[in-house]
Amino acid sequence: MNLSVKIGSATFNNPVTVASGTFGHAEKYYDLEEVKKLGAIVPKTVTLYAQEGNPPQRIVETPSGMLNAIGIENPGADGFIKNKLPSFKKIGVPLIISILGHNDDQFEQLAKKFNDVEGISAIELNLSCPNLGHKVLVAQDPQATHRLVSKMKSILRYPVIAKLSPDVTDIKEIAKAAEDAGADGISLINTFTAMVIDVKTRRSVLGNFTGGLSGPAIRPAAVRMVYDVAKTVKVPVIGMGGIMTAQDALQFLIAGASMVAVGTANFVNPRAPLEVIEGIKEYMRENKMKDIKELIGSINNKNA
Amino acid sequence: MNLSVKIGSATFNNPVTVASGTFGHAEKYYDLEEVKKLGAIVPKTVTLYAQEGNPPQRIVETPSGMLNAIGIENPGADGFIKNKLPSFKKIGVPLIISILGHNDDQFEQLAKKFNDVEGISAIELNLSCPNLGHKVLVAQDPQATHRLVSKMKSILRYPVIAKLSPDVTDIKEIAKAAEDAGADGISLINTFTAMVIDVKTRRSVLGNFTGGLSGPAIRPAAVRMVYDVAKTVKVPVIGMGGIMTAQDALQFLIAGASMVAVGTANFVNPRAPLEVIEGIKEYMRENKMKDIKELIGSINNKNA
Amino acid sequence: MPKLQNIFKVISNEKLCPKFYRLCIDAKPILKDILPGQFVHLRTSNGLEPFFRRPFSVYRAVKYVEVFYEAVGLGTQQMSRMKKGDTIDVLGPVGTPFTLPGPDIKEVVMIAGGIGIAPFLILSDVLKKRKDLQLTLLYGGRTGGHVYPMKEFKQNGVRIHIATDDGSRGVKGRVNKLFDRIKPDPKTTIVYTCGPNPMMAVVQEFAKKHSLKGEAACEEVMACALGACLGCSIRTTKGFKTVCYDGPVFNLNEVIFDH
Amino acid sequence: MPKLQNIFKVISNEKLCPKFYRLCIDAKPILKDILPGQFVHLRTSNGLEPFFRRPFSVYRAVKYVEVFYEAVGLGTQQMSRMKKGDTIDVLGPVGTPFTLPGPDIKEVVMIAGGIGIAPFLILSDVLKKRKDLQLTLLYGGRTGGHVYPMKEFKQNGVRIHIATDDGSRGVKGRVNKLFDRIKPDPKTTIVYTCGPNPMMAVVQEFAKKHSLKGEAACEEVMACALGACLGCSIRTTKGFKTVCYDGPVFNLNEVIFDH
Ligand SMILES: Cc1cc2nc3c(=O)[nH]c(=O)nc-3n(C[C@H](O)[C@H](O)[C@H](O)COP(=O)(O)OP(=O)(O)OC[C@H]3O[C@@H](n4cnc5c(N)ncnc54)[C@H](O)[C@@H]3O)c2cc1C
Ligand SMILES: Cc1cc2nc3c(=O)[nH]c(=O)nc-3n(C[C@H](O)[C@H](O)[C@H](O)COP(=O)(O)OP(=O)(O)OC[C@H]3O[C@@H](n4cnc5c(N)ncnc54)[C@H](O)[C@@H]3O)c2cc1C
Ligand SMILES: Cc1cc2nc3c(=O)[nH]c(=O)nc-3n(C[C@H](O)[C@H](O)[C@H](O)COP(=O)(O)O)c2cc1C
Ligand SMILES: Cc1cc2nc3c(=O)[nH]c(=O)nc-3n(C[C@H](O)[C@H](O)[C@H](O)COP(=O)(O)O)c2cc1C
Ligand code: FES
Ligand code: FES
Repeated sequence: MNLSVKIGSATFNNPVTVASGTFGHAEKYYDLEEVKKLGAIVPKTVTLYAQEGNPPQRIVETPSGMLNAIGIENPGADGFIKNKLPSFKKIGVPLIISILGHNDDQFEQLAKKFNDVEGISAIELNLSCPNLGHKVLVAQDPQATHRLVSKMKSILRYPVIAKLSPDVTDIKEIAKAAEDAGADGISLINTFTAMVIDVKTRRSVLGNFTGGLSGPAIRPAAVRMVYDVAKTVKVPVIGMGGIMTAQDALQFLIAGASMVAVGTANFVNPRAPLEVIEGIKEYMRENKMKDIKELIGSINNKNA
Repeated sequence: MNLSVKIGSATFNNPVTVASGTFGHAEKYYDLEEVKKLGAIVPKTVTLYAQEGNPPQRIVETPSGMLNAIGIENPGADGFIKNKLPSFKKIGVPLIISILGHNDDQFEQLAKKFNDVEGISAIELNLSCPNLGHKVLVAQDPQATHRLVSKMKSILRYPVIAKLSPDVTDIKEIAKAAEDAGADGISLINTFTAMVIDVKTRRSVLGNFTGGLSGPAIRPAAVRMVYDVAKTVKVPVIGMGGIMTAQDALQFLIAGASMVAVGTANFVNPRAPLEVIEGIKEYMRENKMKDIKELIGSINNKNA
Repeated sequence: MPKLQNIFKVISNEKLCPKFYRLCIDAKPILKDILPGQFVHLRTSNGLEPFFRRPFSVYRAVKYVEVFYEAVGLGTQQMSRMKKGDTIDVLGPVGTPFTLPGPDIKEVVMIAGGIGIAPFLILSDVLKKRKDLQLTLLYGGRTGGHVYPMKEFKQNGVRIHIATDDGSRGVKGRVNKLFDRIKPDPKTTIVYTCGPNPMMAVVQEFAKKHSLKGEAACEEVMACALGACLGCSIRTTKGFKTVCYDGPVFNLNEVIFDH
Repeated sequence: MPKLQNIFKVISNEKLCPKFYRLCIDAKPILKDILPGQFVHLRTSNGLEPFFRRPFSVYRAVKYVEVFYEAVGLGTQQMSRMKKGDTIDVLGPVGTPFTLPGPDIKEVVMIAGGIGIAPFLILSDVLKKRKDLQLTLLYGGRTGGHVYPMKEFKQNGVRIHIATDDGSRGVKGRVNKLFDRIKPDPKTTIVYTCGPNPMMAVVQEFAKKHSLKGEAACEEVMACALGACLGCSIRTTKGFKTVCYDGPVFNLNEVIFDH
C-alpha cells in the first residue's frame, strides 16, 4: 500500500503530520520509535527574534474545543536552529518549518536563515496567526499573500507552503493568490478568532483578550474550506481543523487534502496521530485502495 | 428591575428572543402562557414566493453543534401573512419578521407587503443565509449591504435590522455599512458554511452538500464578533450563536449586545429561552443591577 | 416552552437480549394522551454529547410509557446505562399517529423489520379491543438470537410470522418471504409497516400490487421533533414532509423511499 | 506518542468526606518513577466533554498511584463516579518535582490550603526516611467537616497544625494564623507550599521576611501537560514558565502570584 505524498520536491512516507504549535518535542517524554512513524513534523512557528508570548491565562476550554492565545512564544530563529532543530533532526522524520515575520523584511531574513540550514523538507509560512494584535492578517489580503509568497519563493530553496486563516470571506481567493505566487502547497485552517468572557469578573478569560478557536468544534467549517480550496488549486493541500480520529482525517482526504495535520487532539490523546495513520491504512484496506491517491479527493460531489 | 430594550421605535419587555428558523410556533404543542414571556419572536425567514426547501438529509449533528441546510422552506410572503401571521400575533409578543429576497426587487416587494401589515415590531433582513447557492452573500459585500439596507429603509415603515453572516474577513466593516445605510439594529451571527462527509459513501451528508454550522461550537467566535460589532456601531446589536444557558447569554450582553437570540438550543431544551430570561434576572439581582443597561457592554476590556 | 417537555422518573431499564432494551418511564401526565405511532423525544445526556435528543416510538402506554430500543450508538448506549430512579427529560408525545382501521377493515397486517416492531405493540394494545379484527404480524429480524417479546403480541391475539436473515428462527430470508402467509383483500385488509427504508419499499410494492391501503412509520434524523426546524423532511408524492410533525406515520403509497 | 500515556485499572475510588475523594489506580509501570510534586494528567471522559484532561498531584505512590481530589466541576464529578475495575487513561508522571532538602536542612514546613495538601503525603512518605528531619504541616481548610486523612501524616511523624475558616477545627482563621507555631531558621528550615494563590502569596511574604528557602506547587489550566502547547504559563521573576514542564514546583521566591 502506497501512502507517500509529495509537496513540491519534498516526499513524505505518509500523509499525517502534526499541526504547528501542538507538538512540543520533549525528548524526555516522547517515544522516538512512535514519533518516527509520522509523515512529517511541523514545529511551533519560529519568528526572527525570540518572543516571550502572551500573558496568562493563555488557554481555555470551549464546547468541543479550546481557545489559545500563546502569542507564538518561541526562542527566535537563531535559538531554534541552535538549540531545538538538532533534536528534531535526530528523529529522522521530514521537518516542515513554520515561520512568521512581523513584516516582509523579517520574513526575508527568516527565509535566508533557513536556506542555510540542512535537513529540512519544506517551509510553512504562517500567514494567519491571529494572536499578534495585527489589524489585518496577511492571509486576509490576496495581494499581501501574493506579494509575500512570491518573495519567499524567490529566496527559499525549499518548497513553500502557505498556511491560511479561516477568518476570510472567500478562502478560495486567498488560496489562488498563494498558488499564483508559486506556493508549492496550501495548508489550512488556522484558528478562528474568538473569545470567552468570564461573567463573574466581566473580563475576557484570556490574557490576550481574544484567542484562536480550534478542535472538533470547527471541523465542519474546516472540511468545507479544505474542499473549496482543493477544488480551486492544483497544488497539494494540507488539511486540518478538529481532527481527533482517522474518521475525521478521512473526511479531509476525501475532500481533497493530500496531507492532514493533527493539532489540538494531541493534547487530549497524544497518540491520535498514530491512530489516524493506522485508521487510514485500515480504511484503504477495507476499500481495496492500493495508493493514497485513490483516496485523496475521492468525494462524490454530484450534489455539490 | 428594568429589562426593556429598544431597537429603533420598537420596545421589547426583555432582551431575549428566539433566532429565526429555530422557533416553529405549533399551537398544538406550545404553552402560550410561557411563550408570552419572550421579549420578541423572530419567525423563520419569509421569501417572496413559497420555497419547498432543500432535499433531505437537511440536518446533522456535529461536535457541540449541528449543520442545517433547510433551504428556507417557507410558504412565501402571502402564505405567511394569510396563514401564519395571525397565530403569531395572537401570542401578543412583539414580532420581528425576517425576510430574504433573491434580488433587490424581491426585497422591495417583500418590504411593501409587510408595510401593509399591522402588528409587527421590526423587520430583520436576512443578508446571510448560506443555503441558497449564491456565490457571494449580500452580507459578504459592504457595498451590497449598504445598497440594500438603504433601499429597505426608504421603503419600510418598521425598524430595520440587518442580520450578518460570520463568513467574512471583517465583520465590523459590514456592520458599519449597514449602520451607515440607516439600519436600526444589527443582528449576528448567522451560521458558518460547513460540511460533513460520510466516509462510508464518500458523499456529503447533507442533501444540499454544504450547510450552516450553529450551536455552542461556534459561541466563542460569535461572542468575539458581537464584541467587535458592538464597539463599532452605535445602534443596538442582537447577539446570537450557541446560547444554551443564561451564562452564555450574559457573555453576549456583557460584550455589548442589547438583545440575545436563542437558536439551536431550542431543539435540545425548548425551555432554554425562559431559563435565559430567569438567569439574567438572577444575575442582575446578585450584582445589584436595576437596569439591563448596566449589564449591556459592561465588559472590562483593559486588556483588549 | 412546549406543554409536553417533562422530567420523569425511570421505573426500569431491562436488557431483553444483546443490544435490545426496554425502558419504562413513570409518565402519568402524558400517559393517556399517547396514540399508537406517536413518539417521545428523549434527552439521553444532560451535556452536549450527543447534541440532539433521540426519538423513540412509544412501545406501550398502559401503566408506564415504555420504549423498546436498540443500543446502536452513543445516545442509546447512554440510555442503556439508565437505572431505576434516574430522571429523564422527555419531550412528547409528538407526531401523527396511525389512522385506526375503519369499520370495513377485517384484517390488520403489521409488517416490521428489526426495531421497527416498536410501534406495533401499542397498536395491538388498542386494536385488540375490536374483536372483529384479525391482527397479523410479519416480522423480519437479523437472527433468532434477538428474541423479541412476542409474548405480549400473542396475548393481544396477534398471529405472528417470523423470518430471520440467517434462518435461525422462522423462515430464512427477508420479511417479503412471509407475504404469502396473508390473503390480502383490498376492501378488508390494511397494512402498517415500520422498519428500514428498503424493507418498507418492498412492502409498498406489495401493497400497490394488491392495491391495499396502508401506512408507514418513517425515520429521519431529528433536531426539534416539534415541526420547528424543518430538518427531518423526507420526500413524498406531496412534496417534502416532516417526519416529526406530518409523520412519522404516512400514507404508505405517498412515501418516496429512494432517499 | 509519549512513553507515559497508559490505560490503567481503577482499584478503588473512596469518598472521604463531602466532595473529597481518593482515587486508587493500579499503575505498576509508572509507580517507581513518580517523585513528590509530580502529577498525572487524567482523561475523565472518553468523549469531548470536558474537552481537556485534568491534572492531579500524585498523593501517594506506594502500592498504587493515588490521587486525592475535590469534586468541583464536570471532570472531577465524572471521576467521582468511577468504580473499581473501570479503566482510566493516565498521562504521567509529569512535571518538575520538589527539590528534596539538603543535608543542612533540619526542619521541613509544609504549608497547605484546601486540596493543596495533596502533594504533601507523598513528600512525607519520602522524607520520613530521613530521621534527622522534623516534618511539620500547617494546614488551612474551610471547615473541620472536611476531615482530611491526617492519620497517614501522623504515621509519617508529621507534626500537624490546623486552622479552619470557621474555627470548627483547630485555630479559627487562615493558615497564616499558624505561622507562629514554627521557629524558622534560614539555615535549617525549608518551606513547601501548595494551595490557592492568595494563600501562597502570604507564605511567600512570610518566607521572604524570615529569608527562608522554599518551593511552591502551582496551578494553571492545562491542555497538554507535556510542555508542548505553552498554554499553562504563569509569571515568574524569570519570565513566563510552564506549570506542567518547568513546574508545577517552582522556587517560592520566583513565582509572581498577582495573576
Ligand atoms: C420517529 C422515530 C422513531 C424511532 N423509534 C425507535 C424505537 O422505538 N426504537 C429504537 O431503537 N430506535 C428508534 N428510532 C431510531 C433511533 O432514534 C436511533 O436509533 C437513535 O437516534 C440512534 O441514536 P444513537 O446516538 O444511539 O446512535 P447514533 O450514534 O446517533 O447513530 C448510530 C446509527 O443510528 C443512525 N441514526 C441516528 N439517528 C437516527 C434517527 N433519528 N433515525 C434513524 N436512524 C438514526 C445513524 O445514522 C447511525 O447509523 C426511531 C427514530 C425515529 C425518527
Ligand atoms: C499541577 C496541578 C495539580 C493539581 N492537583 C490536584 C489535586 O491533587 N487534587 C485536586 O482536587 N485538584 C488538583 N488540581 C486542580 C484540578 O486539576 C482541578 O480542580 C480540575 O481540573 C477541575 O476540573 P473540573 O472539570 O472538575 O472543574 P471545571 O469545571 O474545569 O472547573 C471548576 C473550577 O475549577 C477551576 N479549575 C479548572 N481547571 C483547573 C486547573 N487546572 N487548576 C486549577 N483550577 C482549575 C475552574 O476555574 C473552576 O473554577 C491540580 C491542578 C494542577 C494544575
Ligand atoms: C495551543 C495552540 C498553538 C498553536 N500555535 C500555532 C503556531 O504557532 N503556528 C501555527 O501556524 N498554528 C498554530 N496553531 C494552529 C494549529 O496549527 C491548527 O492550525 C489549528 O489549531 C486547527 O487545527 P486543530 O483544530 O486540529 O488544532 C496552534 C493551535 C493551538 C491549539
Ligand atoms: C435549523 C436552522 C434553521 C435556521 N433558519 C434560519 C432562517 O431561516 N433565517 C435566518 O436568518 N437564520 C436561520 N438560522 C440561523 C439562526 O437564526 C442563528 O443565526 C444561528 O443558528 C446561530 O445561532 P444558534 O447557534 O443559537 O443557533 C437557522 C438555524 C438553524 C439551526
Ligand atoms: S425535527 Fe425539527 S421539524 Fe422535525
Ligand atoms: S499544558 Fe501544554 S505546555 Fe503546559
